[in-house]
Amino acid sequence: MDMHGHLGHDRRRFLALAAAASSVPLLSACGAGFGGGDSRSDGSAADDVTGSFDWRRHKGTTVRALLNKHPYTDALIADLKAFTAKTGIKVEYDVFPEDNYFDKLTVDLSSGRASYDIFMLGAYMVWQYGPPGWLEDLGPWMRNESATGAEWDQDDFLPSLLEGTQWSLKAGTPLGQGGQYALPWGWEANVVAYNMEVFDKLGLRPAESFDELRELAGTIKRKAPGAGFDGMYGVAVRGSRSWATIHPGFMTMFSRYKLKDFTVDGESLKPAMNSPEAITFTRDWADMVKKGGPPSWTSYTWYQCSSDLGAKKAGMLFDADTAAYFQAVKGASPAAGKIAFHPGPKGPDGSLATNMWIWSLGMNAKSEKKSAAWLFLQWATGKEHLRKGAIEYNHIDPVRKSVSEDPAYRDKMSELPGFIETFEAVQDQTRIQFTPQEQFFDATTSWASALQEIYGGKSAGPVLNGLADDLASKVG
Amino acid sequence: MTGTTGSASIALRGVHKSYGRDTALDGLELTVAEGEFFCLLGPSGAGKTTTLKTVAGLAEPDSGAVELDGRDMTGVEPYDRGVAMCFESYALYPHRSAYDNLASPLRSPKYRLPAAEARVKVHETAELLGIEGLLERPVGALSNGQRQRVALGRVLVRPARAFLLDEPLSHLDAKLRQAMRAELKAIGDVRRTTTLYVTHDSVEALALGDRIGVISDGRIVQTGTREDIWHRPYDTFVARAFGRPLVNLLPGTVTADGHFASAEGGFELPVDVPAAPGTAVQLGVRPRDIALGGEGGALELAGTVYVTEVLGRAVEVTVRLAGGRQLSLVAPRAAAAGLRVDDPVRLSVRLENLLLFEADRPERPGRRITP
Amino acid sequence: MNSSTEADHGAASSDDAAVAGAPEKASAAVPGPPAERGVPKWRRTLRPYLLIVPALLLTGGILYPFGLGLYYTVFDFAASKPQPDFVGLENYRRIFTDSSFWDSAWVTVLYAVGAAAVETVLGVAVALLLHRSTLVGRVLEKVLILPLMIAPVIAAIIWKLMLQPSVGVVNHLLRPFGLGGVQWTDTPTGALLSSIAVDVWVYTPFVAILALAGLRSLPASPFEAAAVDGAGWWFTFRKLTMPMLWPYVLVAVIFRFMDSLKVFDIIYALTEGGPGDSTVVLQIRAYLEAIRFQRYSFGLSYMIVLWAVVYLAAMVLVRYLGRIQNRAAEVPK
Amino acid sequence: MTKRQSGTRANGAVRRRVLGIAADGALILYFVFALFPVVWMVILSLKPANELFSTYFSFTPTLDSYRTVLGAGQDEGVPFVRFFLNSLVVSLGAVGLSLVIGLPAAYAAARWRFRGSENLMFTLLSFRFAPELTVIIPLFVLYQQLGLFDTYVGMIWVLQLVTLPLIVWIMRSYFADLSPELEQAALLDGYTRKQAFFRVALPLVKPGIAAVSLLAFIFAWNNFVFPLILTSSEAQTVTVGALSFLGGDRPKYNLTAAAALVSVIPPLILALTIQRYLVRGLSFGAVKS
Repeated sequence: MDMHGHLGHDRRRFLALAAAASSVPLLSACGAGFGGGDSRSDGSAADDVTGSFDWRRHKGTTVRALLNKHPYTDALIADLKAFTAKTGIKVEYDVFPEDNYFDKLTVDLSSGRASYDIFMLGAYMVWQYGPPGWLEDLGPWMRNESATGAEWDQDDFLPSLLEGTQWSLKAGTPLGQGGQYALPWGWEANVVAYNMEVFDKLGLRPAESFDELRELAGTIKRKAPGAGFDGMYGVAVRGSRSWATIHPGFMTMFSRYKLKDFTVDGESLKPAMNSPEAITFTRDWADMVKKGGPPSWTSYTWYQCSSDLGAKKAGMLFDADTAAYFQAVKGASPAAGKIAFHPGPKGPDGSLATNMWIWSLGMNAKSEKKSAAWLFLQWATGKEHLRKGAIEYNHIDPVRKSVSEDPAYRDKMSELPGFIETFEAVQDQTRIQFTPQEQFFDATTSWASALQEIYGGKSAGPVLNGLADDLASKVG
Repeated sequence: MTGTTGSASIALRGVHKSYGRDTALDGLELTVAEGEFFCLLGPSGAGKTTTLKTVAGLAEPDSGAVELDGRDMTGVEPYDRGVAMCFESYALYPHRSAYDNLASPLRSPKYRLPAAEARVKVHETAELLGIEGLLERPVGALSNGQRQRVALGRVLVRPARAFLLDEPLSHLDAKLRQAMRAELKAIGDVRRTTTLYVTHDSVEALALGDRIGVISDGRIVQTGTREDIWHRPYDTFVARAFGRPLVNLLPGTVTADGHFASAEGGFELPVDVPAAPGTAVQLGVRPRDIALGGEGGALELAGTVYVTEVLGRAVEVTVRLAGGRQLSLVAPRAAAAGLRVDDPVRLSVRLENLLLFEADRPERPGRRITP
Repeated sequence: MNSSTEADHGAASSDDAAVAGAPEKASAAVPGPPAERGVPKWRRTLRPYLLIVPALLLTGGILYPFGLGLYYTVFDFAASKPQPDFVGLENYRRIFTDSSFWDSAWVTVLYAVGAAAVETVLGVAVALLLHRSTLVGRVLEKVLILPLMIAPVIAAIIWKLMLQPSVGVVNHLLRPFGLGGVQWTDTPTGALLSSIAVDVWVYTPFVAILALAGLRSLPASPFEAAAVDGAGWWFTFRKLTMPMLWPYVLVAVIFRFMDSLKVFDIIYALTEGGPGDSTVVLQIRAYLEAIRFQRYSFGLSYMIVLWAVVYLAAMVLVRYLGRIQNRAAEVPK
Repeated sequence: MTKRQSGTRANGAVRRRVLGIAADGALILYFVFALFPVVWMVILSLKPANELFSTYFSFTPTLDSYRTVLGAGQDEGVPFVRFFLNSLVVSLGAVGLSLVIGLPAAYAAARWRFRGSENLMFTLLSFRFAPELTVIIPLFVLYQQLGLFDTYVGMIWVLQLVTLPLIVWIMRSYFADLSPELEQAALLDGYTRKQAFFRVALPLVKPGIAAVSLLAFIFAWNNFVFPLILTSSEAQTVTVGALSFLGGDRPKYNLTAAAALVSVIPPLILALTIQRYLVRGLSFGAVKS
C-alpha cells in the first residue's frame, strides 16, 4: 500500500479504520498527491531523465496499454512493430469495445494499481481522472529535451487540441491551463453528413440554419419514403440515456446559439442549460427529433445513428464526422459513395462553433515505467505514425497540421464530397464547448435523461429547471 | 416356549428419542435374548420403527443406551453394529437389479465375499424367498410383494448379529403372507439369529414371537410369551391388541360383597374382585370364551342377534344384550346356522378365562386386576 | 470435503481391523464382535458442518471484498474526494431521502415482479404443454434451452437491434399488419415492457426446464386416480399438479425474482435506463454512481441497500419455500 | 367434483382433439417467440457487413463472419478462439469445483437438521444475491494483490458466486427427495457413510446433477461483469469477446452474432449429451412411492 508522507493529519482517524479493514486499495489514489498547492512539489518523474534524447533508452522494457476498439487503434496496433523496432520496447495491449472500455479503465485507475502504463481516453475523462491524481502530467515530459526528441514538434499539433487536454484541475477554469493530462491523438468534429441521393431526388440543399434543419428533417421524413427511400427519416442524432447523447450534434448546435452548460461565477458553477434561450433551443431540438428524427430515438447511440445513415434510413446525420465516414467509404454500406459532408447549420450570428471529441492518450500516474511509456506516447502521437495511420489506415481527422496538409491525405479524403471543406470550415471554431468540471458525466447523463423526458412530451422549462436545481447542488 | 433364556443380545435401556416436539421413544426398556425371535407389536406411531432404527444406529437416542451383546453402542456406526434391517419402505436401491440389491451386503467392505460365494448365497436366499426368477430385473419392474421379498432377502443373505425386521410382510397378499410367515418361523428356528420383528398385526406376533412386546406411545407396555400376553394382559390396551374379534369389555362396578355387577344391570358375577366396593371396573371376555346356548357355563346371558359375519369355518356373532351393550362371540358354523337378525339367543360364558380390568381413564387404559 | 472423508476413513479403517478376515467368517452364523469404541459425539455433531464449511469458505473468501465495500459506505469516498471523511450513515440517509431512489426502487420492483411472474406462468405453461409429449412437443423440447445459452447482454443487444423501428426486423414483419411504426423502447412503459420481454425471453426456459423436471418426477398414481374419478383438467391442475409441482417451481422462481431485482446487463444494453429515468433500476443507478460518476461510497451504499432488499425478499421467499417443501415431504410414505 | 355423463364421450374426444391442437398451437407460438431471435442471429451472422441494415431475409449469404470470428478471415484484433478456450476452462472448472464442494454441502443440508443449517444455507444463497458491482472494485484490487487477476484460478473462484449456490440449492431439493432409508440400508449393508453417499445417493441424483450442472455451466459461460473487470487478454471469455466486435468503425453485429452462435456450441453439446436426463426427466418414481 502506498500511503506515504503527504497524507493529511486530519485523516489519521480514518487511516486507523482503514488499517483495520486491511489493504484499503482505493485510498492509494491519495498517493498521487492531489489538491491544494502541494500537488507538484515533489516534482515529476520526467526530471529524472537527463542526457541526450535516445529512442532506445529503454530497450527490453515492456509497457502495457489499454485500448478502445477503434479504427485509430487498429492503425496503431498494425504499426506497433515499427515502434518496437525503433525503440526495443515491447507493447502488450488489451482492447475492449467502447461500451465497456471506460468501465474497465475507470475500475483499473480507481484501484490505484498500475496495471496499464498507457491508455486511451477522451478529453472529458481528464476532468474525472485528473483530480484524483490518476493521470500523469505530461507537461514536464514534453518540456524535457532529454525525454522528448526534437522531431516530435509540439507546435505541429492543432492548438485547440493540445489545449483541450490541458487543465488546471479546478472546476470552471478554462482548458488550456495547468497540466497536460493527455495528448491528442485523433479527434472527431460533430458536423452534418447527408445522403446526396435523397437530397437530389427531393431537390433539397443542406440546412444553413437550425430552423432550416428542423424543416429539412421533417420534409425528408414526410417525403423520402414516398420517393423510393423506404422508412427514411430526416436526421439521425443520438438519444440514449447517456452522457454521449449531449456532446455531439446537440452540443454543437447548442454552442452555435452561444448557449452555455454552466456559467462560472467566481469560484462556483451555475447551471445554465435552463436559461430562457436554452429552454427554447432544447424544445426545438426535441421537436426536430419528433418530426424528423429516428423512431425510438431514446435508444439511439452512435451505432444506430451511423448505421441508419449507411442503411439509407436516415437522410442526415448530425454527429461525429467519423460516424459518417465509416459508412461512406467504398463498400461499407448501401449508402457508401452517396454521403456528403457539410458543416451544419450556423448559429443566429453565423457561428460555426463546433464541439469535438478528442481521442487522447494518457499515462498512468502510478506507472513504474513512465519514461518508456513516454517514448511510446511520443511515437504514437508523432508525425511518422500519424501520417501512416491517416494515409494507409483509417486514422482520419489528423491532430497534426503536417498530416492534414499532406497531399496524400488530402487526396485520399477528397473522395468524400465536402469532407475537407467541412473540416476546414469548422476547424478554427472547433473546441470543447463544455465547462470543465468533475461531475461532467453525471451532469450530461442527467441532461440526456431530461432531453428524453422533453421528447416524451414534458414541458422543457420545468424539466430543465429541475435538472439545473439538481446539478446546482452537485456541481456548484 | 423356550427362548427366554440366554444372555441379552439386544438391550435398550431407558431410551428417549424425540423429533422436534414429537416424542417417539419415552424411556423405552427392552431386552431381546440371544437367539430369540422377539415381536414388537403396536399401532402406527407407537415408536416401533424408531426402536429398530435406534438399535441399528440410524437414530441416535437423546438419552439412554442401546447395547448389543452387552456392549454400549453409543456412537458406534451402523455398519459396525453387525445388524441387518429390513425397512418397511423396502429401501431397495432403485438403480440396481434385484440381484445387485441382494448382493449389496456381501460386496460391502464389512463382508467382502468373493463373487462366486456371493452368487451362491444370493441364489440360496432367492430360492428360499421364491424370487429366483426375478434376480435380473431392475427393482422398478417388481411388484410390491416382490420388492418386499427382495428387501427381506437382503437381510437374510448375510450373517448378522441380529435381524431387525420392520413390517416385512405387510405388503404381501394374505396367502403369501401366511406362507412367508411359516418360512420366517422356520428360518428363525433354524438360524436362531436374534430377531427383532416389528408388526402391527397381532396374529403375526402371536404366530412368530418367542416373546412379544407391546409398545404404545414410545413405551413398552408389556413383554412376555404369547401365553402371558393372552392370558395375563397388562391392561385393556394389550388385551385389545390381541385377538380378532376384539375382546369384549363390559363396564361394571364392584358390589358390596366384592362381586362384579354389570353396569347395564344385566347380571352379577360371583368372582372376587380385589377392589373397594363401588369401584368402576371392566370385565373382559374373549369372543371364543362365549358359546351359543345356555348350558354348561357359569354365566348365562340373553340377547338378540345384531349381526353375523362368516369367518371361514366359524361365524362371528354380535349379540345385543338387554341393556343395549353388544357382545362378540365366535361360534362354529354349524352352531350359528339359521340365526337371523333379532333372533333371541342365550349365551354361556366360560368363567376360567375371564379378565378383570380397572375402568379406562383418559390418561391411561385400565389395568388388569388380578383376581 | 477432505476433512469429512477423513472422518469416514478413520471410522472405516478401525472396523476393518475389527472384521479382518471377514470373508472367511462370512459363512459363520454371527459376524465379528461389534466395534469397541464409537465415534465421539463431537465428531458426529460436527459431521454436517464439515461437509458444508468448504462451500462457505469458498464463497466467503470471495465475499471479503464485500465487507470492505460495506466499510466504505460510511465514508464519502469519491474520485472528486480522494481524501474521504467518516460520514456515518449519511450516505444511507441521502439515499432514503432522495426521491430518485424511491423511483428506482419502484421500477426495480415492477421489473422483478413482472419478469418473475411472466416467467413463472409462461414457464409452467410451456412445461405443462411439453409434458403432454406430443410429437410437436418432443421436437420443440430439444431446443427449449437455446435462449438460455445466449448471454443476456448479447440477447439484449440482438433484441435491441430487432426492435429498432427503422431497420429492425420486428417492425418489418409487423408492417404488413399496419404495426410497422411501433416504437418499442421509446416510451417509459414500452421500455420497461421491452426489458421485461428480453428477460422473459432469456429466462423462461430456466423456469420451464425446472418445472418440466418436476412434472416428470411427480408420482403417476394420484393422476391416474383423478382420471378414474373423471376429474377435469382444471381441477387436476389446481388440486394435484400445482401443489406437488410448486416446490420445484418455487426454487426457480426465487432465483429468477432475486436475479431480476439486481438486473443490470439487460437494461444496460437495451435502454441504459431511459427514456427519462423510466428504467433506471437500482443496480443501474448504483453502477452510474459508483463507476460512471465515481461517487464510490455513495454508489456502494446504493448497492448495499439493494442487497439488503434482495436479502429480505429472499428470506421471506425461502422461508415460504421451506414450509412448502416440508409440506410436500409430509406426504405419507 | 362432478362426474361426466358418459353420453358426452364422443363429444369429449372431439373436444380433446381440438384442445390438443390448440395446445400444440400455443406451444408453437411460444417457440416462435423463443427461437426467432436465434434464427435472426443466424441470419445476421450470414450477412455480409454492408447488408446488415439494408436487407431482411433475402441477402447474399457468406461465411465470412465465421471465418473472421474463428481467426481465419479478416483480422479484427479479437482472438476469439483463445477466448473460447478460456471460457471452456473457466466454466468447466467453475462447475467442477462447485460440484465437488457443493454436493456434500447440499447433501448435509438435506440430511441433517443441524443447528444453524437453515441459516448457513441461506447465507450461502444470499451470496448470490449480492450485486456483482458491489464486490467488483475491491475484488479487482484483491485479485491484483493475490496475482489472481486475469487468471483461470481467479475466474473459477469468482464464478463460484454464480454456480455454487445454484448447485447447492437445487441439489438439496433432490437429496431431500431421496428417502434417507436408502443410505441407511447401505450403512447396514456394511458401507461407510462416504460409500453410501457415493454408491447410493449420488447415482440416484445423477439426473439432477446433470441438469443443474448444465444450468450452472450456462450461467458461468454467459457471465459478463466478472470477466469484463477481472480479466484482460489472458483469461478473457467469449461473452466479453463477442461484444468486442461491436467496437470500432461500425458495429459489426454480424460478427457478434457469429461469435455468440459459436459460443452456444459447448453448452449446446453439453445439453444434447445430457438430453436424456433433461428430456426423459428426473424419474424418482421408484424411489418415491
